[in-house]
Amino acid sequence: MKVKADSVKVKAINTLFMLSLVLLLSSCGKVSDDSALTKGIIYCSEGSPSTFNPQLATSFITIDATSKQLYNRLMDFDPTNFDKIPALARSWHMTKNGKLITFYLRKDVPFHQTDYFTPSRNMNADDVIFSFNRIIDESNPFYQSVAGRFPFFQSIKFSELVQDIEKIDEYTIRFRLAYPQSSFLTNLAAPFGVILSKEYADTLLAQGRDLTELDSKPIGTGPFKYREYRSGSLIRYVKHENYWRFDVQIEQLLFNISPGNTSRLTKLLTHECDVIAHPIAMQEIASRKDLALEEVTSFNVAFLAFNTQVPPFDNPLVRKAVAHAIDKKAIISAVYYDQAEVADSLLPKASWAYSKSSKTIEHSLEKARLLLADAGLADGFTLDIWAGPIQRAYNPNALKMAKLIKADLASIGIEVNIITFEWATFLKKLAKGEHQSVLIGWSADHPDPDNFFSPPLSCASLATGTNRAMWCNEEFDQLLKQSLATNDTTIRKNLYKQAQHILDKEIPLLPIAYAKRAQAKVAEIEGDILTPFGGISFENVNKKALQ
Amino acid sequence: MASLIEVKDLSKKYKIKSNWFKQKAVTVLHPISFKLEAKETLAVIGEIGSGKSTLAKLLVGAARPTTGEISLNGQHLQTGNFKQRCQHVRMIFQNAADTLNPSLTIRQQLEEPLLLNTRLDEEQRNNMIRATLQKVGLLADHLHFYPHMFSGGQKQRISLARAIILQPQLVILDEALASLDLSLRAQMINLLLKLQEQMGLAYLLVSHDIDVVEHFSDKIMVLREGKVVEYGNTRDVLANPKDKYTRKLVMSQRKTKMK
Amino acid sequence: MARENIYQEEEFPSPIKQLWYTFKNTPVAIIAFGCYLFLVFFSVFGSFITPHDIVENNLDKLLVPPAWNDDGDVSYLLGTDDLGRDMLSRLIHGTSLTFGLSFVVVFFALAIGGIIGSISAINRGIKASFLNHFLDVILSIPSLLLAIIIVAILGPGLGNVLWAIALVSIPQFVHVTRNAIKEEQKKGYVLIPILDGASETRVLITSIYPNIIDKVIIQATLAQSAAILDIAALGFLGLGAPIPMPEWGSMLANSLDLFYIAPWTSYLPGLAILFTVIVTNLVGEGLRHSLKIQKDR
Amino acid sequence: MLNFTLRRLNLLFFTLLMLSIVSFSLSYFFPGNVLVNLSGEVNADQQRTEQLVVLYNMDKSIFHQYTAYIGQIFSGNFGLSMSSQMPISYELKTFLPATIELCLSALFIALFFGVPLGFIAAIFHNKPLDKIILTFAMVGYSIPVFWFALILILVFSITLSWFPSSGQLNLLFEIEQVTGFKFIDILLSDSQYQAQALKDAFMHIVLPAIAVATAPMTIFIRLARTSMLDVLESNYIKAAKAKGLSQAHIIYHHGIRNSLVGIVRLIGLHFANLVTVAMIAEVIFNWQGAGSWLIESIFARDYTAIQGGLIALATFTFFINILADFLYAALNPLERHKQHGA
Repeated sequence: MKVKADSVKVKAINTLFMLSLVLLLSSCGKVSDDSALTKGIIYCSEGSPSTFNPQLATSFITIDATSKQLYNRLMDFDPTNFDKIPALARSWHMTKNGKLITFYLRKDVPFHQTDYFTPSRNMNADDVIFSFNRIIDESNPFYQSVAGRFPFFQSIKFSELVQDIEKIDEYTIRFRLAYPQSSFLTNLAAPFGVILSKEYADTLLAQGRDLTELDSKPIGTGPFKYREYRSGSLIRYVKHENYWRFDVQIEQLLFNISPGNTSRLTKLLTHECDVIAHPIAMQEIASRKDLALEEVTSFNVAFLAFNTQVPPFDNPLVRKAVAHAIDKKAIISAVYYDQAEVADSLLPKASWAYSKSSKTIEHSLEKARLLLADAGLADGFTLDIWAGPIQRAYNPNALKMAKLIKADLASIGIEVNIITFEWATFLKKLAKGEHQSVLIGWSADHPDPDNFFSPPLSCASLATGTNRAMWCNEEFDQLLKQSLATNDTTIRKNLYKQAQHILDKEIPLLPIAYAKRAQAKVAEIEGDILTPFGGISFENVNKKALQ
Repeated sequence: MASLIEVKDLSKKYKIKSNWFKQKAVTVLHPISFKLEAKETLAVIGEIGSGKSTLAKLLVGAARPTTGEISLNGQHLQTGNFKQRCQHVRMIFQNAADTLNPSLTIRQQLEEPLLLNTRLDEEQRNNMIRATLQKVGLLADHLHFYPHMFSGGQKQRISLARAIILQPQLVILDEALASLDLSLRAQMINLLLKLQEQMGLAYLLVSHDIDVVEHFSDKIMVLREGKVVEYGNTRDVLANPKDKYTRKLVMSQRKTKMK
Repeated sequence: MARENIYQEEEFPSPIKQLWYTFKNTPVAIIAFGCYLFLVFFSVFGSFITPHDIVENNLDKLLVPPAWNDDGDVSYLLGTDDLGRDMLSRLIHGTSLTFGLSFVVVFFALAIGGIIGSISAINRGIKASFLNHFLDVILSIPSLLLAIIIVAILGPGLGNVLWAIALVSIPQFVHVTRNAIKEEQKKGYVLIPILDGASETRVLITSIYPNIIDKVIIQATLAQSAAILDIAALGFLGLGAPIPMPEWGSMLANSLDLFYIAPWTSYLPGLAILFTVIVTNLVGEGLRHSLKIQKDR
Repeated sequence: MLNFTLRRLNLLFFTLLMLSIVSFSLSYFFPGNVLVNLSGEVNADQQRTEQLVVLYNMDKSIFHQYTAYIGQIFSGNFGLSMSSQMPISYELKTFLPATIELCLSALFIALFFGVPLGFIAAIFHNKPLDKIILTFAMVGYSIPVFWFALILILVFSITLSWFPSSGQLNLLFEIEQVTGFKFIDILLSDSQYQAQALKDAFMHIVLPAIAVATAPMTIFIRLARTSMLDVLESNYIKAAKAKGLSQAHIIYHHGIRNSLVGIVRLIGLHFANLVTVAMIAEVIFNWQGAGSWLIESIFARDYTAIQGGLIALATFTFFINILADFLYAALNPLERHKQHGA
């Protein structure tokens, strides 16, 4: 009997073995042959969004994931000349004194229909007014549901600036400003100025649902609508069938959250990702026929910010000494593999306000030593440099940059400790000003030069926590304000030049590099994904069928 | 004058756990008493489980007696005090190979009791070890050998050397000769007798081999189920076994021999 | 007594020495042992013989491929990494971290585990049965997981990793020592020194230890190969050695971004780990094999 | 059998007790507030904090705190993850099945290939084939899994494009998560692409499973080889040979059967090892399992998640351990009467 049982077992095992062999052999084709997979695009992003509403966002990861996929703004930027072009607003008009701005809205813009909300009407003036009122009206329940945290709008003092928003008719609204601000329209066109659905907000209120659902289960007018989010893993968007601009080509848009640079590259090479953010090994990608690189002039700058409120960097001499000791060229080649330019100002060269700084800080160890001696620190000291653990648009590898700087500073007798935390903790601690110095940077939200000065260095930004130098200079702030008050670009350019002079003298932060932003994708993907501001957009993208 | 060894009412019970709650006591040795003089040999015989090995263990101190006491030259031997006892009472075990530490040299193993029980310096110890080796018929060269390099008979001699190195008065031979073949056994017996003569040793011989007992011992004690069934001069007892059990024992041995 | 003349050899091999003779005659084992000594040498003197500085950046020599490559440079035999540091020097220096520290870790684990094991072997009863259960529990938790947990408590860093791995290896040594001692205690020779009046500790040290040392050493080689893998794994996960240190696991992790540009920066540290672990395992395997031959004789 | 079961359950109980004590005391070892470490509720307001104090008996003695903690664990409340503020039990429910799926597949591969290879090595004892298999086992045992995984990806994903390099399923397949076990979820789903998805999931598990299986497989090779050698040299096999049974027959009907019984017992012991390897492999293959989740939690200093992960993974390995013991006892009646514990 036993023998029989055995042979049955053996037969079973044999069958299993054959079965798995057949399965193995039969399945050696590429996965992308499957029809289910040709109508969707997988984008491998570098991190999880913190919210699904760009109004609340601080990080570019969130902007990338939400702003242009789920929403529209009143205006967009022209990708070639960075001018404002119509979007949800057909046209607009600004009075001479710059205080009254009227927007004429489109009438044919439907909102997303999902399993958690069904819209009954198209977008109208109420939605636009609601979207901005929630930011300025402290009594609005949706102001309270996020405790009034709108970092971008706070940094530009939006609620002080906007006195009220008036509904002229169903499709016309008017902003009344307290004082003229040249960057106002640009700010509205920035990725943060998205239009939400008032009807959805009212539904949430009426049904007594959690009000934060407005920001976590988004309803917008954009080309894709929200389907599913698994924290740290994926975001699933599906096509918005009634998108007002045109018929969207792809059925599904997936954000596969893959923080590792290498793992993203690997997935691109194996075609598990159709598009990846922040590619490395560009030469390898460029050399392969099945892949394509997309590059865009990016408005960003990487810098070393000194905490000017605590020693030793409360002393400008020390800041200058360190600035002289750092070899930026070496950094460009070792960290960026020459995919960047040496930065001599906070403003990138592509900005119209850029003018070559008169006193560039050259790499000179002697000057650095002299300055240190002047500061009474000739014997050297120990210093913390914080470096973030993840890749950013402006800095592919902050830790490596820190290592290079460590070596540079060692030669003038400064011993450097490199400190890093997990990214969320890192930002939290930075905002509290616990650092001595930090390697960080700025990517522009919009092309106005103010965006490079106000958020990282104005006194107001000390409160909103984007001022990494913890620096506040009355004269500098005044110049920024004057520049915002006028629309004359020549005057503004001159004012920014003066502001730059103050920075050259004070060096609250040391600009290091302007990085180029690139995106790598498989060759079947057609259409531009990168936009110069506000990250990425899949609106115009299509996936060719394989030949 | 007191006898060399005097045993009074010595007995041993084991407690056996039959299950979690009950305990059973098993008596392996009922109270016995006897005396032994210098240069005398007492043979203890009996079947397996008769208590003869227990008796040997009690005498050498490897087991605790339930009742009774042992005195040596009139002096009471405390249980558990090995240092006191081992200078006078030593034991050789049945399987010599098993009782030699395979990782230590002969010298190290012979030195151990000296280190523990004497105040000799190194040279004196060395001399002592050499002398003892010679007494048991081994060479000084063997000092640095390891146990695995010796034959069974030689291992038995090493055990003997270890037993007599402290110049004891009583040596217990627990079936010490059983594993040797006939000629080696004869050699060993002769050696033992010679040492008894030289050093004035008393032997307690635990055995089931009537021939050896007859040849070797002065007195005999027959044990059965922990009780003494016969005790007296060897010749008398063997010539005229009173107890049925002894008779059977003697007869069975003799029979196998005659075959 | 003429037979005694057989033993005229000059040497009287102890069992440990015999083990060595058998070991020596196994070619694979002795080659592995040679490599092992080589590694020990590198861990002790590695920092003196490295051809280049291991932390100094050399920006003229970024990502030089190994010398056998067309673009290679003979003075950088195994190429350089993304900061222009010589791979060979870093690998040699790393020996003292990955391999050398595993040695230290195992030594401490052995010492502590041996002591605990010995104590528990002597003490029977409740304490021992508690220890039994405790060991069962500890041994049922994956060692790396345990090490990771300990690192989570103590915080990342090489020192903490070493403590963690040592702590994790201790139970194995307790287990092995205790079982080996218990096995020896059943043997006849243990009774003899007790009858001689030796204390239990003395019996343990002079009589039992010489007989179990081989088992403990074999366990030590096993523990060391596991320790190397654990140190490297924790380094790889970024929980171990800090950034500039050339610990192989963290070198591998740091070079992942270069995997496609400069593959040698990733496969060399990996090969180093593989080589070291194989060598350690082969030495252990050789010992086990020799012991088995010896037992069978 | 009853006695055997009781003994095993006793061990299980003791283990869980120890584990819970360790995990409970971790809250005290970890830096920061004990209550926060226990509950994971970082943003609790005054009122909620008071509720938590009552819930965890924080105002009473350590012993009461411990019993409260145990009570919470048994009611399935492991606290909230400090970083995501989701319940740990929910995260475990999401991530643990993936780990189990990977571990079991790897165990299957390890046994399926390891045991026969071991047998073959034993049958060709001391012949070249034996040596080759042994060499393979030595290398497999020594290779660091994180490196091996990279090489597998390089060869099979990038160069040959045979298998995908990461994840459990192409994300474009929209499969609802029900059990967490991908294969089961796919079968349960009403997706029109079920067959494709199933094939895709299979393709995804191949490389990680091989990476995880290699080290345990080499152990099984050696175990199988040793036990087969033992069996072949044992007396009853010699007797069988003397009876004139053929070599093949003996190996087939006696050798394999008897060595398998021995191997089953050791599966449990080596499973812990397998889980460890799986943790690292999960990180490299982006496998959304408990291992990679746990390692992320360590980076995020998410102490509640570390505690929960510890309990879950250890219980899982121990459960498999005991399962293997029972299986062994069922196969081998003699074992039931032997003393355990050593």
